[in-house]
Amino acid sequence: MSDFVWTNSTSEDQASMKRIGRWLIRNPPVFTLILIVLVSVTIGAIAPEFWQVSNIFDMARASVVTGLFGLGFLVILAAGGIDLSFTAIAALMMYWITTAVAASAPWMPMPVILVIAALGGTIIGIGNGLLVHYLRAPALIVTIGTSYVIRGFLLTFIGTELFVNIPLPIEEFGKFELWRVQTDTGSIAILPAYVLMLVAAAVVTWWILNRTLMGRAIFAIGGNTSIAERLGYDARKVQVFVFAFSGFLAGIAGMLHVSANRIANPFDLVGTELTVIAAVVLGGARITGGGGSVLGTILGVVLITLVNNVLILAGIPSTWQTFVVGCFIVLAGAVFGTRKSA
Amino acid sequence: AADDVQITTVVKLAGETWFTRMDEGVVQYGEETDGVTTNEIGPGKADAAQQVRLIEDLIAKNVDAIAVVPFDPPMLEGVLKRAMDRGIKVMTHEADNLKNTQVDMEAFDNAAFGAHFNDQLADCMGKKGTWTSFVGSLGSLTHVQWADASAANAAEKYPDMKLVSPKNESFNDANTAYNKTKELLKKYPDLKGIQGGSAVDPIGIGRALEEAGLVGKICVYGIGMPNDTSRYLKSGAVTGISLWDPKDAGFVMNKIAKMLIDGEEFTDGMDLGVPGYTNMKLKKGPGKGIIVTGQAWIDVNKDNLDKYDF
Amino acid sequence: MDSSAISPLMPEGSASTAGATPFLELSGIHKRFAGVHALRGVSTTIEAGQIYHLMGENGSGKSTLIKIISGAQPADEGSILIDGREVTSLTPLGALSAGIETVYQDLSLLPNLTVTENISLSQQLVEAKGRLSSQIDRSRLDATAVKALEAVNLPTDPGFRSLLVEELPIATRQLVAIARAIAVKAKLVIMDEPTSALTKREVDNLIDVVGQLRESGVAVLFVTHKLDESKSIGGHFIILRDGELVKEGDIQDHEKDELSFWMTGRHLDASRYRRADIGAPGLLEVKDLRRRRDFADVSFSLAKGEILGIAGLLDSGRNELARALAGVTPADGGEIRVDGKAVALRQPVDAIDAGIGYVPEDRLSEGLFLEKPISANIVVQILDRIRNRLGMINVGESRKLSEAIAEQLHIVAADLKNPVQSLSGGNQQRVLIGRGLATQPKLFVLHGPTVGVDVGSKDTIFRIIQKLAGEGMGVIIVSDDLPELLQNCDRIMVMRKGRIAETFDAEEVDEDMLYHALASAEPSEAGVAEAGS
Amino acid sequence: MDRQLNFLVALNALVLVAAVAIAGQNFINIYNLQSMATQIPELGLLAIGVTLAMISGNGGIDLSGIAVANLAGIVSALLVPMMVSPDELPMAYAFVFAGVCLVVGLACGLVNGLLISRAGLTPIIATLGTSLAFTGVSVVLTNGSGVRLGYIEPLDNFIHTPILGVPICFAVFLGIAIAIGASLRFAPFGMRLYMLGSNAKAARFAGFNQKRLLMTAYTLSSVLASVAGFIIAARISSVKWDYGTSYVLIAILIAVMAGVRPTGGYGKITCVVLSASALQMLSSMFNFLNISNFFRDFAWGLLLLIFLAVSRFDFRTLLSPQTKPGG
Ligand SMILES: Nc1ncnc2c1ncn2[C@@H]1O[C@H](COP(=O)(O)OP(=O)(O)OP(=O)(O)O)[C@@H](O)[C@H]1O
Ligand SMILES: Nc1ncnc2c1ncn2[C@@H]1O[C@H](COP(=O)(O)OP(=O)(O)OP(=O)(O)O)[C@@H](O)[C@H]1O
Ligand SMILES: [Mg+2]
Ligand SMILES: [Mg+2]
Repeated sequence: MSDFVWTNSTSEDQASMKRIGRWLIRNPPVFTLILIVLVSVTIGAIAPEFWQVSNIFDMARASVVTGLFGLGFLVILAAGGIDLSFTAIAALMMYWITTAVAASAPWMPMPVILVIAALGGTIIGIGNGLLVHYLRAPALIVTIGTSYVIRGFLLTFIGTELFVNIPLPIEEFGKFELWRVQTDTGSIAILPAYVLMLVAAAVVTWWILNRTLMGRAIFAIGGNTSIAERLGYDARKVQVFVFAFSGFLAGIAGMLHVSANRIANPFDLVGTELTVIAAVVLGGARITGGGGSVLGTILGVVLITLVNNVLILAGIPSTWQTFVVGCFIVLAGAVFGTRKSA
Repeated sequence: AADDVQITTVVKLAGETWFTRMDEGVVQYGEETDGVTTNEIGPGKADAAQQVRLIEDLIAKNVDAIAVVPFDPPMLEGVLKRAMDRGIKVMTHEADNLKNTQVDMEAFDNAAFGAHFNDQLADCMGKKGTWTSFVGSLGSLTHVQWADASAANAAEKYPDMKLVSPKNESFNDANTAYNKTKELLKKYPDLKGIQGGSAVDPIGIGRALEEAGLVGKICVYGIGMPNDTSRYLKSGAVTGISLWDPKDAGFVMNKIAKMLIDGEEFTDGMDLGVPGYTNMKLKKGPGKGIIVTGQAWIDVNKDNLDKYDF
Repeated sequence: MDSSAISPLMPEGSASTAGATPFLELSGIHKRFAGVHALRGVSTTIEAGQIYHLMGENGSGKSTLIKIISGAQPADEGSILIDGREVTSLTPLGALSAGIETVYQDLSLLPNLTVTENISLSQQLVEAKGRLSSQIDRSRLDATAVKALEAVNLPTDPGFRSLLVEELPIATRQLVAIARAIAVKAKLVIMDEPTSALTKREVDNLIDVVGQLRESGVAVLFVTHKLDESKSIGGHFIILRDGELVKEGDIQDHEKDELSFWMTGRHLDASRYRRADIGAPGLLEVKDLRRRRDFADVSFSLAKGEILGIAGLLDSGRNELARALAGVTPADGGEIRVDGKAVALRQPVDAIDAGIGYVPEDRLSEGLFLEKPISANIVVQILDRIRNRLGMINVGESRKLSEAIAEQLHIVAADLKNPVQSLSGGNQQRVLIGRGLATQPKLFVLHGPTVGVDVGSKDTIFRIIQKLAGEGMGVIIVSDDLPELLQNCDRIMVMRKGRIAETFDAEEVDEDMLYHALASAEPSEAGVAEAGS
Repeated sequence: MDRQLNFLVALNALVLVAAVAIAGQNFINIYNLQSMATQIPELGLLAIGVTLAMISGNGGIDLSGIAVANLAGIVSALLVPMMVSPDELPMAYAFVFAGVCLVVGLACGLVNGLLISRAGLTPIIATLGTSLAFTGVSVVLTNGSGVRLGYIEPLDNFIHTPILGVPICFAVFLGIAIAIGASLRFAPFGMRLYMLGSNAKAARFAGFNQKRLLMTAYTLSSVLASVAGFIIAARISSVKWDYGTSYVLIAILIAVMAGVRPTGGYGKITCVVLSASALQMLSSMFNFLNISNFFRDFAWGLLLLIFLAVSRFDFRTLLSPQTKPGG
């Protein structure tokens, strides 16, 4: 029987090399972590201000919206799809709900608003999922279509103007403090409570992906749709779920965006898709589907936020930012390049 | 009516508060003036390519005059030249470096405007301390002119004011302005003054200062829209804003376009019938066209905020 | 394999069920596709603890039938009774929960999930009735996997269980797929050509496992083209022809040629085709060819008009040797001479230039461009030869050439512009041979030329091979189908552990001797890893 | 699959008729036709680039087109005036400008090609990364501002002076499209590319030089993008790093509307050209009617979705009853 046993017949050395290699491939977040440490140490050496509490707080704050998008995108990517419409969904929810609430129910408490936004996002997401499923076209193409529709709808029918008259509950929510630190220079640094939303979303996403049949079904469909269908996984359910989940998170992200910024700009958010994709890919998710982890995604988001936020500190002209991110993506692609040689 | 002359105003970005206000002036001019139909269009994305395409189609459509607020003036040289070659009248706003225009209208002298910002800031800061400036983007000519004039003014009049990291780009986005401000606060803890560039900069800067508990400790001036900025003016996070009313600008742009169509002559000191544009200064532009300049700026602060509802 | 090892007639297990309702009853099943009436009223029964062999020519409807049984496709007409109860609209999940587990040719494994997940998730999915919101019971997942892995003689340690399936060799995957069937406590396991990618020894192991399944009352349905194998396993046969069930019965009661007559409707000659007519020697000289970890010390020669068979188990290096001769996975060292001229085969195009034609093993994934026209598939390797002065493909010549080849190889197609996927398996295989032929090779390496090809088409392909050899071409057939080798070759080389173990004159060897040579443990235990380095 | 062609021809005719009906005769006066013709090439070239990448299969896509175009324009605009004076030798300037653009396009294409064919990066990741990197280089080179070329007669003529009524740049675009279309349809390169896209493994077994094919496809795509960069520079007589940020998606939209299969192996250049022209006419029509740009986006998206939905149904029976199935 021994021929059927999986054996590693190579020598000790090669075996351990192979093991490390395989371990790295199966644990891509390690690479992301290494990059984060490298960037942090370098910038910290150039500019000691980097290690200020306020800077850490700012990074956390800046990660929230990207992080929520990233988690949604991860789930879609794991199921083998790609979504370009989540920012449009978030922008629509953000602007529509904010203006509507301000006009007719400015007293509405934030939790209710969040639920409405999440529901709205979910509904649009379900639409996305159904379209992707029934049109049998690549999700990339379908969501390019829906993102145009959603954004066109927002700007044609809802409004285009910067809206500053944010209802109080929304504004208060963004100001709610988790932690406040007085710095030596007299200014204060605040860690807003809404960063907990990202933590919660990460935990929920992790739980769904790893502890429910849906999670495994997502990876199954992402690995090989036709086989998964044969095994009894319902591809339609999975596709609808992942897009609905992404819409759900996008709706919440949109409201958090308003809450944090205290303005609702309908032109915001759209255009950040590529950054989100970059973050998720830097976190080691397979762009071809069927792979990826919550931890990796969060690390990817941190890395991108790092690069986007600390260049002034490091004295690097912000003109270099785009270039650096681009190179990181190529690097990540090369490291995680699991494209099977045909 | 169908045989009306058609004047189309092309703005940087459709739907933005500033240009929605401008649209009011555009529409008003069209309604008040017989034989003229006016409208305002703009790209859905802040993208020079789309602005070029819009103008291409206007040329094909053969409108009588185009009034443009260029997203990035040099990008429009070619297409505006073609418009003029086809006999379409071309006037521009906020583009005094543009060669291919017949008339460029500036609401005021940009250098003076920049210096005015700096004087206000110096007053507030007690004529000393570190300060910095923002621009929408390095490509936004007027923003750069204000920032440069302001720096020159400080260098000349206020030796104790130290300019650091000048001309930060906000890309016309309040959130970018917010993030940049926070970074600047970390890098320069002794910052005492900030000058905004684009109309949304004070919003972002104001929020950053509120969050850092620095309201009243740092002076902020810049251009902005009264309604958008009101809360930060009230809280004191933004000390004051200056601006020209886009509605008036839109009205005047179309009036100038109509004058071009009618072949009227432009004279130094002419009166365009709108406050701030009653004594237009006239000078030669970089191309064949002329530049006409008004004195249309207004200063808005906590105290006179109520007078401006836009 | 001694047929008595697994008796086709169940002594005790079946007694209890024989009189009772059968596990599965199909009656009057019809299935139509656009223009094709794939199944025409098929009725049969499957009883617990029995082994069935579903046989028939390519396109006779076998795959369609099992797709219907497993819920992958609905039947147009007819009824399906499971345990005596009629089921309407069978879904994959419904079939699974009824105890029908299907192992398709691709094994239906999820490459990016772990061994444990592949084995045990189905069970929990079935228990949850497909509701994806259910939570996974991790510890039970492991327990189930351990038990199932034990049953198929695979390791059960966590290290193995957490491997991704894509990291496993094919034979192991096959067993993992069966382990899944055990885990869901399947009552009927369907395997679509389970052995086509396996070697003899792996097949034996599979048969062992299947025997255990059957003993525990599970019915097994094989879809297969390998009559010999089926006979050695024993059980019932079900023969489809043109979508109709033409015959069923006990496989031991009938001879091979009888079975193939029912499948094809004609009599096939199973005797040796070969009329040895070997020409000048030295067409191909291979000396000390080696490839790290795959094979070493390979030396042999081939004469014009000679047909050489290469047999070996999956890990014997035969596949790698074939691919090295085709330049697909180049050798590391050694010498290859064609017509006395040394050639370096670093990539497939080198082999083509050297006059070596190659028909890959897996026609669907390695060979054909399925949605492209038949003619394009034929000329694709000789594009540079049929260019006109402008560097463009000469359309007329391309058509003439592919028509000539189609005629020569009896490719039955309505129009050569139709996509190659519209052809049956046998015809598809002939298109591949035609492609190689178009390069006008001096010698031909046929890698599993009749895998998944029905007996009728096989016959045609053999005749083509003989004819080519007769015209002076050298042919190398790499295959694990021993009768095929015996029927066609002049000499048969047996590879073991990356080396040529023995070479037989085909006239003087029989199947048993070949089996023995394949599976023998001798000679060198030294392993190729070091020999190759 | 000729129904794709029929569909696009019908769509073009429909849009044209609708535009004349709604927007008036002005729509088909020679000036507007020429104006539309001068606007098609840049997007058309980028869409052809995307098409080549998609045909090559394995998730092929090129997101870096506009980044390459802008970089090519910027490098030329900065470099060429140092070599040739635009005032003294305008013709030489124009040619050197074009030459430098092509060289930059070639270099970018080689980078993309190497990353995808040698380093084995997934195309979407590779070109996403390089598109940011190329844009980054553009930003760094220009410090974020635009670079003005000034009025250079040969460049302006290239765009706007028609020969026999056809703007030169459009004629060049058609020439390029025909050349690429022909080499896809009739040359071994094209046949191999289609085959590669339909089954990469079989392509390797059949002895194709897979790496060189991918290399060629992606390099060609970037070279086309650099031609687009030249046309952009000539048309608006200046260059900037963020010109045409919306082009990435529009180019994909054009390709998909042209029936190019995103999974590889199928796509026709004729259809891409027709798809680009349909979109251009539609867009011009909207501008003629003063329809807001936002509504146009809305219509774009809807059109794409409707098109995807429609292509799910078999229209052969409607459009050409005689066409044999599978033909
Ligand atoms: N999805 C489909 N669409 C159209 N025709 C199909 C489809 N599936 C099968 N067919 C046709 O139905 C018939 C039966 O096919 P089936 O796959 O069942 O044959 P098979 O016996 O499995 O052949 P093979 O030995 O090659 O596996 C064939 O003519 C085939 O072309
Ligand atoms: N979707 C389809 N449309 C048309 N014909 C199909 C389709 N799917 C399968 N067929 C045809 O059905 C027949 C059998 O297909 P199948 O998938 O069973 O492969 P196969 O012939 O069984 O291959 P193998 O013998 O190696 O298993 C082939 O002739 C194939 O062309
Ligand atoms: Mg079959
Ligand atoms: Mg089969």
